Amino acid sequence: MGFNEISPSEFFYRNRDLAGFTNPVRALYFSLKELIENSLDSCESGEILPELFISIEVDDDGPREDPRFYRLTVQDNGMGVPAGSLPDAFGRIFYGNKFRLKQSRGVFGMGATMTLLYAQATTGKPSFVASSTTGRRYHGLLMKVDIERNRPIIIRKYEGKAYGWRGTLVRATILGDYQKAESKVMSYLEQTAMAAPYASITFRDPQGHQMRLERVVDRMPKPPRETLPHPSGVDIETLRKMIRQWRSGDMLKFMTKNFQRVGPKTAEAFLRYAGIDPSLNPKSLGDPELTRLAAALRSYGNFLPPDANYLSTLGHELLEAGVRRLLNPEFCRTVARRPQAYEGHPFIIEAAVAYGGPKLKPGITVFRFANRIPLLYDESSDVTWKVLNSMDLRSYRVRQEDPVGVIVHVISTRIPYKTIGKEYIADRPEVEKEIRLALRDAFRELRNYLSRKERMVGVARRANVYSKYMSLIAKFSMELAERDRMPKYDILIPKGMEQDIEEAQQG
Amino acid sequence: MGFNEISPSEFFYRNRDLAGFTNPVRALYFSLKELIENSLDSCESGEILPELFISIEVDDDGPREDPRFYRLTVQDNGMGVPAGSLPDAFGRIFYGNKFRLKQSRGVFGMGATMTLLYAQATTGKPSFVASSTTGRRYHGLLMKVDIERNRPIIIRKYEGKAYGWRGTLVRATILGDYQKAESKVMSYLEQTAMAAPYASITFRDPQGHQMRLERVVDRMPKPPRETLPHPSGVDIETLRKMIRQWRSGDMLKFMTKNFQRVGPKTAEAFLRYAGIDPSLNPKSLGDPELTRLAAALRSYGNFLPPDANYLSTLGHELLEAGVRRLLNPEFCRTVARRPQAYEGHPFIIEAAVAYGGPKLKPGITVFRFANRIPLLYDESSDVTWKVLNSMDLRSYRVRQEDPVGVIVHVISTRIPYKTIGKEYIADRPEVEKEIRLALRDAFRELRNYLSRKERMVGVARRANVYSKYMSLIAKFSMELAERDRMPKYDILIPKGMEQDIEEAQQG
Amino acid sequence: MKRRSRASAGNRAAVARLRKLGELVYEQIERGEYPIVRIPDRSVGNIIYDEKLGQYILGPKRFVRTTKNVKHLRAFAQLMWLAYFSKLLSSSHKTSTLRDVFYSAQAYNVEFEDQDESDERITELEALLGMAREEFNVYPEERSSIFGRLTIEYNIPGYEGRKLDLTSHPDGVMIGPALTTADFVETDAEMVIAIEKGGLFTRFIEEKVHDRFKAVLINTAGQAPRATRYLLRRLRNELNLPVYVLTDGDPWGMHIAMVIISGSANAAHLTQLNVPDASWIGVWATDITKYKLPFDKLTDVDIKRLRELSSDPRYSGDPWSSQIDAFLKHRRKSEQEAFAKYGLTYIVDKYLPDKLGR
Amino acid sequence: MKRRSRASAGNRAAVARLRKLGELVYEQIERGEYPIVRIPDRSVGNIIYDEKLGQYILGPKRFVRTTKNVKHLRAFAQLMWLAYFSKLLSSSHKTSTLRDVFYSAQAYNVEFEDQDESDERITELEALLGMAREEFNVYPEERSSIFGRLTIEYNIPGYEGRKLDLTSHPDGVMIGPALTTADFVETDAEMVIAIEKGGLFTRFIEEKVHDRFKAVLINTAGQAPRATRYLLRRLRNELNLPVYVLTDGDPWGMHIAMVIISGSANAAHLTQLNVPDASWIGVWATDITKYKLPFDKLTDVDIKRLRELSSDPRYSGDPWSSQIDAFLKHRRKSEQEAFAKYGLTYIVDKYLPDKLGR
Repeated sequence: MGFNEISPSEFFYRNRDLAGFTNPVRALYFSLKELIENSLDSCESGEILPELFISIEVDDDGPREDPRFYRLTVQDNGMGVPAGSLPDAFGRIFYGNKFRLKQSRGVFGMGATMTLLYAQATTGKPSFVASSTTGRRYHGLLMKVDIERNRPIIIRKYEGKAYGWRGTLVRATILGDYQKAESKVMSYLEQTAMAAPYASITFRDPQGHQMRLERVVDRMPKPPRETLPHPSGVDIETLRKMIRQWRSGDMLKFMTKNFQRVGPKTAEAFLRYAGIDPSLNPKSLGDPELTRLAAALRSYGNFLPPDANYLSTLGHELLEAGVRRLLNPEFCRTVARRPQAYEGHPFIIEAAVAYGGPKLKPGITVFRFANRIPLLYDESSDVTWKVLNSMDLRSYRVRQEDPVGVIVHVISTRIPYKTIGKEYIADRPEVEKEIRLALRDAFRELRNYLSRKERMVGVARRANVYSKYMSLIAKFSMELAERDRMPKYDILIPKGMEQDIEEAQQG
Repeated sequence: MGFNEISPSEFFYRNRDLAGFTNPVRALYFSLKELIENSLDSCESGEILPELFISIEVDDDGPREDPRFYRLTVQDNGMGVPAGSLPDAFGRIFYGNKFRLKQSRGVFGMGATMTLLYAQATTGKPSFVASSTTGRRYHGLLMKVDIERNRPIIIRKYEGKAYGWRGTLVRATILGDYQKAESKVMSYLEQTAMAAPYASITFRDPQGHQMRLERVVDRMPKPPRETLPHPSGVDIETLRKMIRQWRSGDMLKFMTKNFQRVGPKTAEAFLRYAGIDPSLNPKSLGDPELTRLAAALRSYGNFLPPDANYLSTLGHELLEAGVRRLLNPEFCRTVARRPQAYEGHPFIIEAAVAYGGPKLKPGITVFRFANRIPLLYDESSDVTWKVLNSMDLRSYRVRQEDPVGVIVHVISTRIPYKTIGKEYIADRPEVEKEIRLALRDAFRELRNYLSRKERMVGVARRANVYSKYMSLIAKFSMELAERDRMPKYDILIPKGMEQDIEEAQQG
Repeated sequence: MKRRSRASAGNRAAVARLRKLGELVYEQIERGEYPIVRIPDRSVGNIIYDEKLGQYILGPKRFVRTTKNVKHLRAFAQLMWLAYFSKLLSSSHKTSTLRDVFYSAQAYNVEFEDQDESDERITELEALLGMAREEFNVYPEERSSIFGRLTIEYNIPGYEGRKLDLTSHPDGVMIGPALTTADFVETDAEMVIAIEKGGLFTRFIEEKVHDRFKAVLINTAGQAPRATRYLLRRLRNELNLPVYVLTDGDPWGMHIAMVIISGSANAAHLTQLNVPDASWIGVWATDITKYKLPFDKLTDVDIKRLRELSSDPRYSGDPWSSQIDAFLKHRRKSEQEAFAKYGLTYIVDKYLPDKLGR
Repeated sequence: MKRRSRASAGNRAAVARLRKLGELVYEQIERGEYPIVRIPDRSVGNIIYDEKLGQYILGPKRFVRTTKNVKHLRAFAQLMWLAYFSKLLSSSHKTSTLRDVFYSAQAYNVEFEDQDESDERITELEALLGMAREEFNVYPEERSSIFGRLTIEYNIPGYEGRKLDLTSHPDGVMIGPALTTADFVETDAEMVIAIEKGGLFTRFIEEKVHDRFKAVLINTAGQAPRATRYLLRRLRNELNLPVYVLTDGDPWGMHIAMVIISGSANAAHLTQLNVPDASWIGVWATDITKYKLPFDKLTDVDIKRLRELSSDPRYSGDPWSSQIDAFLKHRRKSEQEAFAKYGLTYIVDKYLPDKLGR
């Protein structure tokens, strides 16, 4: 029995379940998802309004019915990938530009490569990737992955004029089951368009049917920027690395330069709390001091909240635009919470509650997003459902049969996914609390809306009620009093009605 | 924005949630679990009756209360790790002896390293590992992990006499919460003892209390052996690799040498089905032929079932011994299914149903095992609960308040875990079906037991019933008939009683 | 005209049959045999619809309760005690409610697990003796009443020979053990009208239906108790008065009427609790639309019940099957009180004459 | 002795008060004012326990129903129709059930959403007039009965002057509108015994309790209907007969007895439906242990009810509070029929004399 190292690509090839490639249905969904997410990241990094073309075609080399070979093509108009980086970007696991503290859709640096891996494992076919960074010339590769060594295998290179196209195109042929994956694919595209209302998406299905989701706004949110960690909860190894990379300066300077939202005053107060001399050289810290510093970072409660500028939120306008585009509701309320942090990672919760309209069915429908990615699987294990289950929606006048949409968007430099497939979010207390507060605000506004709606219906009814009953009251009083003629009641009606209308409008 | 590769150690350090190291509670549990699993694997590989020593001690350098620093020590009497392999075995992710097609507890080659990683990240302290393969001399290391480069950092080396000890010892100091993790730790140890009734485990908790789980059998199951894949469902990339590594021989020989349960006859019939000439050189296969071969492997239904000899099962005796040791039930029935395969991986389902006794509470208690590892988290997402929820236990005479234990053990060269933390098993159809059939057999026996139990209780009652009612019948008949004296009924009683007892015993 | 009540004869017959049961068991024990009794089987498979009688009766099957089987012992003892207790009641002219029976058993070291077990055993005794429990003086709590042109003469102890004109009390006269066992002495009534609800019964009295239609009025208070059905049968058979049944317009009303006419499945072992030629005169489904009555929608339970009724042979003739169809077609139900929409007296002034063919 | 019934006087008083209500509303409309009525407030905050009367009564609060508020309009119209309809009934000496009232409204283009709304409006009219609905001829369906040493004389149309001895029918005489409004003509009774269950009522008749104890027996059939409570009050006040109440031994039985004595919270607006000095003689909690009766365990609902009773001022004296304590201590309840454990006549031969102090 020998000991040996295996490559990340071989590890994930052997354990495809871990990345979501469990079966041909999920594999098709996740392949498409990973490629689309790369494309949108690329456009947003360059503040380019995204224009995506997606197609799924049957490959006749495979079986005659599902699961069968499908050729996936995803093309964007993003920043593109430099020629020198193209092989590794698609041919290596743990390769990419996603390993600094920065918000992005892609997180694990392996989605696209897993797609290529799955393709060659299930169909034997190489994949084609092409990119242009200038709009003048493109570079293309027909390639596979060397699974054992986590390296690209370049079968053929291509090069030519781009005719103004800048962006990336990926084409892979996988064993998939489109028939069973269709609903999830369509939901993913529609919800992506909701979270990115500034994107236009064209999709062609295996039958050749084409669907276009036109952008509804022409303004993009600011792209995320690389950020320093927030000091709360940073661990010892990160501190060691910071110290290892520290060139010169005392502890006071170290604190202000390595963490966001730490100025000299905060640094001074914190170091006093931690019992560390501000004038020390960080490199002179021994293990006991380092341990004490890390413990203090965990327990100190007076750091400023994270800086929102490093995170790219949708904001009220774009969130509402997306919700209205997807659901066309009669009511929509958006909420954006202020930044918080967990383990040094800043995060922001955006949420919306929608009511009514032609698309929502009776009951609660949940739409989950993380850094603009729709999350469609394992809904019941997710933090959002946990929060919703703990809320009493009747206290917001929501009845069981009311058509309500709940949209939750988690934005962070690191999303606490429970799986590599990015299927659901762990219920970290800090995130859970913020989601609860966001939803509470949104539902309060829904309650006000429902109350007002009820009142206005009431006004219309009052006019009818008045004339009918006043005449009955007059008639019966005449009978009871044994009089011969009806009393004059007409004069009474309008005043009462007027007063009710006033009341309803003030209510 | 540049492109660069990061190491697997940095990836998993940054994404600790994926490996189960979500918080100090889970981290303590998973650290212990990973180390114990390595130890048991090591003993079983050498067919050595395991003798484990486990301790958790408070490290006073950390906080005064949970979560605080705990020093974990796990020592075994296994095969040990050669001196040359010791640094990489604990200092590299994706390093180990677990990357061939072979059943083992450890699957992802990263558990122990993740523990060391987490230790240095949360306490800053290095870990100590020691091993002896001969019983004469041991080798030890004080070490850390170079996260950026996925390499061990050796701080100090140790060496000395082993005085007969052969095995491995690991000691790591982590930030953990023992108070909240205690129940899971205790359950893990008890259930490990159930799945390995041939192991003795000594555990000392942070208060110094010692618990010993003595082995109850002296016989071990055969260790798992390295195996060839089963042909059903093998993918194209695996085929390519096999062809790449193939030296000489035609397709017929290629099939019989690369797959289990494929002899010349099976090979011939399959190649005919696939439309491939048996005399071809495998290396001469083009892409179309390879694609056709892979498709045929997916669809051909006449392969023999996998060979059970390569998997290490507990068997009825050891499984029952373990269940009785853990639960001491009044009834226990074990079931062992024959081998099946999914995606080329052979698997076997062992199951047990226990009833009554002092340890089981009313209702269904589920015990899940995978290659002898207890699974304690995310129970409701697991395939076993899915199967149980679909069964009508009333048809087996099980009432809601009955104390029933359900034990399911999945054995395979690859367990389809959904998470790297190995918390639950995906509901692959092949596995689900086998679990259902196993549980059905076990519950049938429980039904027979409950019926018999009911009947025997009845016999005791009959004797009492007879004397009481016969005298009443005689008395009232006397009154009704207006007679003076009681009829002679004593003669009637014993015959009826005898007959009932006979009936009950036959039933 | 004057007739002797079958109830009195039934009382003496009950005592005789109970004594005979005791002798049967006593003799078996004396012979050294395990005592057995053969009880008519009341399960569904042995319930037969008798076209001639127009009701459900029991078929020829019997089940054997044997003291050889320990499972039968307790029930056998309970049955014997019940027979003994019933003989006691009948001999002393006392009555007992079903609840009294349940508790009385404790005085004799015989126990019933619950009221249902006690009632089941009473029903078995009825089947065994071929007599209604009221004939051996076990009565449920009553709630029906009667009013009208009839004079009765009591037979119970202390009241022998005393008479009562059933118009003496304008709130209605309770139907209980005394009235059930009374003789009919004098009447100029031409019909009997059985009414489901007490409110309408009171209305009919206030509107003098007993005079206007020469009727004896009976308030069944929902489903007619067995004593009431027994009384209805006596009025029909002993006085030759036609019986009309007036119920709410819904499946439950149909059932109430049918039980009066054909008896209930639960009492298939008894053949003296029905009036085969009684008429159900309303409220019919067709009346709801004809008279434009306020209505409620039929519930799923109602519809299910109607489908059950449509497969019951008792409901195969007219007006039953056509009314079932009308209920299912219009999906409406209506109460007797709904006629108050047209005034409190409409049901007496217009509806009743229409329904009685005048 | 002979006395004139308050019921007849009440009938004429009802017509007068209803006319007055009509005049109030008519005049307001004529003056160009939005009509209002002030109805006694029946909410919990306005219910007061009157020590002297020994019952709950309404306090001085009123609520104003005004036609100025559109939310009150429908209820105002319903109330006026009810007043009109009640005047019609009272004038013509006809009665109507609560259900009849609900349906009758449709003939006048007035609609009640359901029976509850109709009943609520009737209760409001009671509060407004200070009269029970039975006094303006709206009756629920009755189910109580009476038997004993008392001769009555009817007042209803067609029966004026006719008499009935209440021992004439040994199954019991229905308590309905005719009996409620009848005069008491002759009695040698020395007490009234109100019994919760019809089975025991029948037992008492069979055992001649009316003779042995010179008693008038009343079957309340569960909680006594208001007409029955009214009758009990008349028996006490007009004939000066002590009233004893015999119920099951459980919280519900205590409640039945207490309502007869102090009235119900639902009818706090009425002060003529109770007998303040009636005695609850059993079955007490202490009797269950004293007589070793078969019992059931108290349920959680029972225990909750007992805790509610213990904070009700009506239950603060003896035997109430000590029996509540005994129920809570022993956690047992028992029925009247449980005495059958000692034989069918034990309750009359032993228990009743004990409880009546003989």
